[in-house]
Amino acid sequence: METLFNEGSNLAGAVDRAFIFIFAISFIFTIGITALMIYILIHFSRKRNKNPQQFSHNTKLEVIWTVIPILIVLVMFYYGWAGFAPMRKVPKDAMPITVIGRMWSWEFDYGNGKISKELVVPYNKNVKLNLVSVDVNHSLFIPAFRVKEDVIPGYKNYLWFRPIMKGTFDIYCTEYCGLAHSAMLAKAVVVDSLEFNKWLADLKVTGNLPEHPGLTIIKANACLTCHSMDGSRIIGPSFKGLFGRKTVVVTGSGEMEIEATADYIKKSIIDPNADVVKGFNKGLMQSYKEKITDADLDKIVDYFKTAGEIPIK
Amino acid sequence: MKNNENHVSSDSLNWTVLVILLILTTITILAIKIHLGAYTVALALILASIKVSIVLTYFMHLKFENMLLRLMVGGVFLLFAVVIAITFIDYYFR
Amino acid sequence: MSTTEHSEFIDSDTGKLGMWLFLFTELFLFGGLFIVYAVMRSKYAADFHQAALELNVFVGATNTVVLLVSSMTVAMSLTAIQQKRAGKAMGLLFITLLLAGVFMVNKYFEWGHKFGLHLYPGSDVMKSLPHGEIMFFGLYFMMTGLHALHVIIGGVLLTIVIFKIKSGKINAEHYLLQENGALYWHLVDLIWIFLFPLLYLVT
Amino acid sequence: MTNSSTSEPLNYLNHKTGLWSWLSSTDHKRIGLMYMYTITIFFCTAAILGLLMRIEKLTPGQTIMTAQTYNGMFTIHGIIMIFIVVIPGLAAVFGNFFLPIMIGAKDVAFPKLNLFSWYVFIAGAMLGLYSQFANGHSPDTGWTFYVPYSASASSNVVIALTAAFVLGFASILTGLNFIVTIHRMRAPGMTWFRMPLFPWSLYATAWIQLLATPIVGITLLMVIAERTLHIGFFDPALGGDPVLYQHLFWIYSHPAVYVMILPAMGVVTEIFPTFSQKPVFGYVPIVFSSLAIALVGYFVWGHHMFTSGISYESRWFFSFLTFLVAIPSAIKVFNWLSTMYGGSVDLKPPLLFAISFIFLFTIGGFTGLTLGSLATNIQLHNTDFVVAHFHYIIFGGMGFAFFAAIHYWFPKIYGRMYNFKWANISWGFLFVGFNLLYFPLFVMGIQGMPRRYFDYDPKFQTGEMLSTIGAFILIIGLIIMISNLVYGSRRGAIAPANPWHGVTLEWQIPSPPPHENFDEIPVITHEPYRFDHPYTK
Ligand code: HEA
Ligand code: HEA
Ligand code: HEC
Ligand code: CUA
Ligand SMILES: [Cu+2]
Repeated sequence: METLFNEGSNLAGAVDRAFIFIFAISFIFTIGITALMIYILIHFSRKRNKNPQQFSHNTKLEVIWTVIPILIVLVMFYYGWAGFAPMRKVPKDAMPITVIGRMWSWEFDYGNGKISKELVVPYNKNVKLNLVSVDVNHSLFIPAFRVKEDVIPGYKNYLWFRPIMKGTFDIYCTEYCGLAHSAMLAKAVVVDSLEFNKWLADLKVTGNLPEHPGLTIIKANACLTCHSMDGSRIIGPSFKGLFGRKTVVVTGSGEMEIEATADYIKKSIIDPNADVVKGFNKGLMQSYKEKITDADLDKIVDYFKTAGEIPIK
Repeated sequence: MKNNENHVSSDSLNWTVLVILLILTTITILAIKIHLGAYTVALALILASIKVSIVLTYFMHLKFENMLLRLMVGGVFLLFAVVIAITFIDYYFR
Repeated sequence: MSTTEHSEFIDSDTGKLGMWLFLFTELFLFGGLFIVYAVMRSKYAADFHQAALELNVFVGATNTVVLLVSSMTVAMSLTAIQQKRAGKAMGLLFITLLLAGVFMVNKYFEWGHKFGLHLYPGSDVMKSLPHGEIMFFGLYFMMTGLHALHVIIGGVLLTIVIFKIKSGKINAEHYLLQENGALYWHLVDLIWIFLFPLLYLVT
Repeated sequence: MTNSSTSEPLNYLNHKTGLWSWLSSTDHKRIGLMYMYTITIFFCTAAILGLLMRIEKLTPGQTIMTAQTYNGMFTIHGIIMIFIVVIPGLAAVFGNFFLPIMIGAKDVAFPKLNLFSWYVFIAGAMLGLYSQFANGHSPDTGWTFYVPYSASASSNVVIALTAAFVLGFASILTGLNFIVTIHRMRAPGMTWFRMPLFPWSLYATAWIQLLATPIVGITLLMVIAERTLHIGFFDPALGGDPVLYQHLFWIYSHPAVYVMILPAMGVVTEIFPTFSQKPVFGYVPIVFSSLAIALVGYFVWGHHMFTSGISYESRWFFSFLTFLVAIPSAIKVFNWLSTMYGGSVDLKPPLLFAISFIFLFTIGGFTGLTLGSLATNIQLHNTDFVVAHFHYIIFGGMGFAFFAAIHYWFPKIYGRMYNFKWANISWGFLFVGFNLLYFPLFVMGIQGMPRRYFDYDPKFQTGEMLSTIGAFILIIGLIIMISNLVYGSRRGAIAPANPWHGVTLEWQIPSPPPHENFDEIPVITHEPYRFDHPYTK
């Protein structure tokens, strides 16, 4: 349940004070200026005022309207800074959670191989999020908490907060990251400490499960953002029943039907735009030539071969 | 419009400038050999700046140009220095 | 071009101001690379140190001297034209072009050597280096490459100047183009004065 | 006056005719018009893309296009609007046309270079268009080209980058030309402080163009090198630094926003005195505030990067300076109001657009302050609030100033007059449509709606819908306005040389201006905007 202007974290109050101050000043000035303009248009209109005055200076006035705005912006700066400073001072006892951003999904790593798709956090406890990206820039944004920080490959960015409201809140990705940027969503769930501990204990350890090495590679390369395992169509064709499947592809010379052999699958990964599956767009899938070694390619093919229909969670 | 009498630099002036530049170059190379640690870069840059200002004043005739142009050149270098400095407010404190 | 009768003749101060402004943009063009250099160097001081050892100080120093001398010959050639000695002016510019040639040949062998060692952007050898060294060589190629491009443009400009002196279009009264060509050439020198210590001497 | 054998006196429009006489003309007035026509075409193209985006956003999920198309669309919309429409915009059109006239010169300092810049501009613009349709799909990086995405995205990013590079070059050349022109070509007696304020604003602008554009040039080259040569300055896998790219990009692109707004401020500064018949209030402060904006604007780029993980110290430093650039803008606003105060104010269409400029610019400016404040920026960065901020300030500011400028100088340019009633009507649609289009975006931004989102949460639907309706109202206004102007330029009543009783030099010569502007170079005896003293001898 989410209303529009939740103050969901300890940081929100100060941010909102900055908002209120700046907006109040803005309203006063905008309305004042507009009113003055309308007054001038009416009172000094050519009909009423045939003889324009010819003054062009007024030092006193000019000093006033320089100094007052300076004072005002200084106060604005102060409010902004005061609301922001605590965001960079992480309390020592904050619970660390690693956030992994990739095209186009979030993962929240609680350590010991416990990875969740939702950010579940205990009520009124300090939480620190360490932000890691595996591909391009992303940005983690939880409006209700008034926190946002970019997730940049090669950088160790972080943010922290203490949730002060229970419920479920939106998480957005706010740095453009390609095709499904607007679908890179998740939820932040704030629950009681007790409930949280139970949830964490129940969380399946995905990192340690014996998993087909090919599947690990597929997951690591975020193939599943475009290819589903359950037959549904996302951006690319589903992996379900891929091996040996007959598909129509569009090549340079025209359309033809081929069978998904080991070689075809490898080629599809190394040079995806050579044979494009009919009905899908060329150029979306990028070549993985540099990213996946030959040995790994074999593992992927092997996975498709042996485990055509192994469901993943 | 200002009447432009262009300055003519003599060959001997040009030679003198070249010799000074070559000496400075030698100093730079030698200075690197004595290990000054972090200061090496600073020293190299200072020497390079001196050389550059000599090229600017004599070879490029700034000395004989009007004040405005000299101010512009100075301003441009200053602006660049400030931009680098501001960038380093980020990198230095990270 | 009948529309420009009134402004066919650009007076010297106007033309020179234009050239200086253009040089400012060139400075900032390289300036962008210098910013990257500064940041990367502060991040990877040790790697830069290591990588710079790969560069041959002797070649770099030679090129520095070559450019400094060429800068002087250009300046002297301007003096010559002002003193109505067109022949001397052309001779000096010719020497300048020769020096530019020497510079480029040096550069060619230097780059060739790097390529021989498979030290070029994107190569496997390059990728196996530590990050800082990759950056150093990336900057090295980008900066010296862009600089070499400027040497070539400057050379072309000076060649044009030689021809114009020959045909009498540039003379003791009208030598704006030569002045501007010289300014450009000095800029090429000026940039190299910074590049040399930053790339060759940071060891 | 010119010879009397022809029915119409000779002027820059009719002294030579035919397409080639335009394409090869080094006359600053013709070049200005050529910029105007090309820019208008590009503006309409990009505006239609904007409209399509709005239609897409009418409902959540897919409405009329795929995510891929949408992403390409806001990218090219942004690239065209920023690099082709607003950065050259006022300077290249009205700067070219009126700068030489206003300082009493026959042309710019380097007329051939001026024509050359136009061709460079066209080349860049064509490349930009080509990137849309070339093999593969259109670039989808946003106009900011952030790495690493732009370094790997499998689209025609390299072409788009080259286009931006080439356009930057055109912009540099124009700036260079203007600086030299102002330094060297002012009429006798026109000291710096007797120069009108539009040239002053162009002077400040030109310095930014000159000194900031090369940085983005080299940055784009680095990205190109990264893509084609795998150099890796910005690629974290090779030790590069993606945030460094953002620094370099904004070192240019923040000053670039002042390239857009300073000439706009210059335009309205011309309009207020004329329509109040009263000297401009605080000439000297206005001059120095332009210069101050240009200078300080150079040091605030980091406010686009508050969430990118830059150091704490630089965050507050940039925020602080950001607030300081607001002061010169504030001074200008108050000066404009005082210029009108006590005058004899005539609400003709140019003034109508100029006062809407103040209104919209104030809203845009204050929301800029909201973004510049650290705490609130965290909430607002990369949300629709930012989109609304810059549309208010660019379209509402620079765009409305452009409309004001064209209505103000129209009789001078064409020697004819448009219809006032239709101009006012088009203003009505534009103003209402504009606010309806962009105001909801502020609200949604505060609520957390991110920008560059193809899809959105249904809770935002009302706002998105209102906004789309606004776009339709706006388009009606634009069509009326353009039709009125086109009609006026061909059939409108013949306009006198000085319909608004202006005092600056462009009003002292016939409409349309003769080929070489002045029969005799005027001699300036006084500061401008004095309605009780003659400006020239
Ligand atoms: C013409 C273009 C233009 C102009 C002039 C401005 C002007 C300003 N801009 Fe804007 N801005 C953009 C175009 C522009 N901007 C664009 C395109 C973006 C988005 C880029 C992208 O990411 O795609 C952007 C983004 C942007 C951001 C980053 C947002 C984010 O992504 O997180 C910020 C943050 O500080 C900001 C601030 C400001 C400020 C403080 C001003 C100030 O100069 C405004 C000053 C004006 C006033 C203050 C109003 C007038 C004054 C008065 C009426 C007097 C009273 C005043 C006081 C009492 C103070 N802008
Ligand atoms: C000058 C700058 C400028 C202007 C004028 C506009 C004008 C418009 N923009 Fe602009 N916009 C940008 C600059 C500009 N934009 C930039 C820089 C971005 C950021 C891109 C990025 O994220 O990288 C952006 C992003 C942007 C977005 C955000 C995309 C997103 O983040 O998801 C949206 C969405 O609504 C939008 C919409 C519009 C609309 C509806 C108009 C309208 O105002 C247009 C009004 C005009 C019309 C509606 C049509 C006019 C047509 C005619 C007069 C011709 C008539 C022709 C026929 C009848 C055939 N723009
Ligand atoms: C950006 C989205 C995207 C990502 C990420 C992606 N793909 Fe694809 N993939 C596609 C699209 C679209 C197609 C269909 C067009 C084509 O054949 O090029 C496709 C086609 C394929 C095919 C051919 C399928 C068939 O039915 O014939 C294989 C195999 C494949 N991808 C494997 C992978 C692997 C393995 C990865 C990860 C290493 C991956 N893809 C990552 C979008 C993606
Ligand atoms: Cu991830 Cu946008
Ligand atoms: Cu900015």
